[in-house]
Amino acid sequence: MNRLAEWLSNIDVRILQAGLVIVVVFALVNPMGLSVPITEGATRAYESINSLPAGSKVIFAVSTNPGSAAEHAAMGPAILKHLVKDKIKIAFIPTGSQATAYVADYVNQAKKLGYKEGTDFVNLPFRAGDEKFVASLGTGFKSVYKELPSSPLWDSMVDIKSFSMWIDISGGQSQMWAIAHIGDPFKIPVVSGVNSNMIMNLEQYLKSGQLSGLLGGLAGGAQYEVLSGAPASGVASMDAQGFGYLWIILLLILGNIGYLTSKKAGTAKGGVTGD
Amino acid sequence: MIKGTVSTFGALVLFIGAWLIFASGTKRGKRFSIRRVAGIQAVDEAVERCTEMGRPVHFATGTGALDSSMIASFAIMSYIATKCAQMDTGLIVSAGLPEIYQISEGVVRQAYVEAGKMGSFRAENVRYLTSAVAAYEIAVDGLLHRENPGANLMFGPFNAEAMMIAERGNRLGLVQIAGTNSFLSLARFVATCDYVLIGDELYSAAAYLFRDKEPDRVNQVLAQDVLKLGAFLVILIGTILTSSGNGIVAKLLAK
Amino acid sequence: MTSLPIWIGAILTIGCYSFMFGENVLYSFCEHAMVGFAAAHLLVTGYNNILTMAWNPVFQKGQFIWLIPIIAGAMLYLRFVKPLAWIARIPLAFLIGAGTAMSVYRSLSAEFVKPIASTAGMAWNTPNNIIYIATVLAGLAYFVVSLKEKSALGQGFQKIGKVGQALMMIGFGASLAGNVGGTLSYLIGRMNFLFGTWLGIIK
Amino acid sequence: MKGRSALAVLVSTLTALVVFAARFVDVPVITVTSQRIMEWTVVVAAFALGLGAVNLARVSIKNISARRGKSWWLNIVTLVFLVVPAVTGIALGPNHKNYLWMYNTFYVPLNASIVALGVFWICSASYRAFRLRNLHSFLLLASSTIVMIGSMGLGQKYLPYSPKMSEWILNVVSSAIMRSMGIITAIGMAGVGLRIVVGLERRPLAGGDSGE
Repeated sequence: MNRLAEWLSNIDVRILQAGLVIVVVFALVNPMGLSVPITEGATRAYESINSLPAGSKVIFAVSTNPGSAAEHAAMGPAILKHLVKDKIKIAFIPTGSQATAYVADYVNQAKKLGYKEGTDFVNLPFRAGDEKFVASLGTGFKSVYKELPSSPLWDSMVDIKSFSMWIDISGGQSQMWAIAHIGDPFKIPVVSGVNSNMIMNLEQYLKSGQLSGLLGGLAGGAQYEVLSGAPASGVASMDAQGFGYLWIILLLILGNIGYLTSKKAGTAKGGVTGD
Repeated sequence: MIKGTVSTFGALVLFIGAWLIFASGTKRGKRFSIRRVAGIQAVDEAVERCTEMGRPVHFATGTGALDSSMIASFAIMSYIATKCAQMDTGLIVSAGLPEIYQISEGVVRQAYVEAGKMGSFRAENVRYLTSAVAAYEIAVDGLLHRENPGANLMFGPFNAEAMMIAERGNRLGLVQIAGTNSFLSLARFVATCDYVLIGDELYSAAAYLFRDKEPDRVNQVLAQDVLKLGAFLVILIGTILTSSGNGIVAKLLAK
Repeated sequence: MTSLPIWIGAILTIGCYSFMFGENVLYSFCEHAMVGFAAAHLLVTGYNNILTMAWNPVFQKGQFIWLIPIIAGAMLYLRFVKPLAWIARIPLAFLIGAGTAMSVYRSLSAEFVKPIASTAGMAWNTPNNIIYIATVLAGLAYFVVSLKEKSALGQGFQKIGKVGQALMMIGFGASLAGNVGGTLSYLIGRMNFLFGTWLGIIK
Repeated sequence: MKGRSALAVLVSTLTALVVFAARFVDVPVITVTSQRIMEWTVVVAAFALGLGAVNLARVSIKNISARRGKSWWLNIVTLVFLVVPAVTGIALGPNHKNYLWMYNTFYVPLNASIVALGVFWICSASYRAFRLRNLHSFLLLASSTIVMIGSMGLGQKYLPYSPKMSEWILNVVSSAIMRSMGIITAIGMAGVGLRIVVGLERRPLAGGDSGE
């Protein structure tokens, strides 16, 4: 028993890491089509966006960067498709300097879905300043975009109150800027799509109503795809993520079997104060 | 007043007011005290253990920006450096950003001077590694193996490197104490460290350690405590009133 | 048919993953290339901003007021000129002042008053509400450091705080799960690229 | 020297006061001034975006000319990947297809892959570092395991209650504790912010000198 425990706690970690890759790739190649558990945040995001009347205008703020792109790969397109289907007018705004490439992607997708620049959506350029920039959109929407040419849609966007929603796709900071400087003061609903490690911090704002929807990472995107009845890349990746979780849980158990048995034998290294 | 900002303004007035009252108290020579944060004891024990084993102490700052948590961490770094100087125990500091490195060097040097041990200060033991996460990890990993420290203390704005460094220190059986205000790193630290200073505790600990030298830090912590206790009371009273069908507190706060 | 960018992307991806076999030249190359490009991208977007927001209004439309931020911005670069480095602090102070005002306002309104108002509006009626309110109170109690340790009130707060600390661990656990999920999505993203876009194994 | 710091503090305090006041009172002079300040900060912040590039170029060139370190030639890599995209982007603009091609071909896979290395640390930490050493680590690991099981399809299929449990942790316990921590963090941020504005905290401003 002890030798087994010792063996279990001495596996070369690179084998375990390779195992994770194999498990994930296996699940990607052979999807099982398991169901996707839906969270309250995703349901509320879908319902808030679904209840927008046709023709209303929303801000689609993106601060995706290559690092977080995999987390936003499903939710962005899923929301965009839903907006186009419901004929909502969109103002794309990059709120992070690296997001311009991703906004360009969304613009191409919107065009493919039949949206026209200037009447159905506008593509606003990046502005530096982070929180200061978001705040200045609230106090003087057009003053930071003075050089933009006139178009029917752009002319109808007078100030921040022209919009019925702020949709924020980001790594985990800009939705707080949006809540504090746009959502709360101007009573504009904020729907936030974030990296999955941020949903726990933001759940409380969903509860207080400062957020009208919350999507967490790839899983959040998959949930939105299911809710809007258009399964795509997100749902296809969910089996792989599940298998990855399973692998990690397995490692947790393995590592702790070794630890607890060696602790019983009195060989484990202890800390100073362990509470 | 713009509608909806009255309560925020009230909070601000309460905060600044409390701060000013404490500050004027300090000016009149009054010394306020705060509770000793439990983590400080753990730090003491770690340094003592290193001294017994004759191994150095390792202090990592992480690769994050020079923010408020790093400023509090400098106070803790200074305390550890003083302790190490007094006990003739080596201290190695791994700094991430160039500016954090510069300040760290000054902080450690000052601590050695004040302890009267300038002779045993080694400038090369405060190291600028790099601010790129993966490269910082590699550098700390090599350092932990080469220098064989007895304790791994991690205070500051940690990013993704928290995971790897804490894991490596854990495997080497080091005493590990951490403090940061990043929720994500906190989760990783709690799972791998012996003691963790959670978020705001970092500031309280820093204020406690420097209560004599920089009493304005204590005043700040006290003023913050007024807001904390205020929040506690408002929630307690508010929920009791709401339970009895009186929603006045939530209504007032929406003003 | 896979194109050149996909091949480059695949080679760079594998280069980064080669880090798992220890530090090596390929990985270092990738890392240095990334650091360089990241800085270049910031420079490019910044330049574009200055051009459209300030430079063109001044030199095409004659709105000379925009010279002020241009001069202030240029002053930032004096930090590289030793004797004049202190001048760079002034525009920096301007940025920090505006930024801090924003963040203090956000902290006190959206992250302090609003959550308190939301909690105060709850009632001790359902089991979940009771747990919720008690958890918030216990969490707050943990961070109170000014009450006298010996007094009954101080001891009470410390005891409630201990419970709060334990409950925090549950919150951190949830955060950790989110962290695992996030990093798994990054892996999935890369594997989709390698085995889907590049090799065409994933449909 | 003292006067210089005082000037910086004066600038930051005045800026902060105007911007801050505009949030609370509806006085046209303040609102307009604050709006102007915000527009200007966007431009000044845009200038700041280039600081990193200039600093990186300086350090790289210095390292190359001094042949510093055994892998000094890697600085040439940094410099090439700094200069070529920078020149292209400045000449053509950040939305030009040639610049986006470079960005998507080189930067995206590099950044995404380096970030994706994180999962391997999680992997080795779960095996070697996340120990049930005390009540706290037990609570932490138990809650994270429940949330992980609850958010996967396998969990829903074989343990039908797991999504409910996970949702309960997220919506009740975790949400409440994060609310209290959020409140505490907000107080701390406000405290530090006020210190900076009134000049008690000089270090962030002193950072302006650390060009090297």
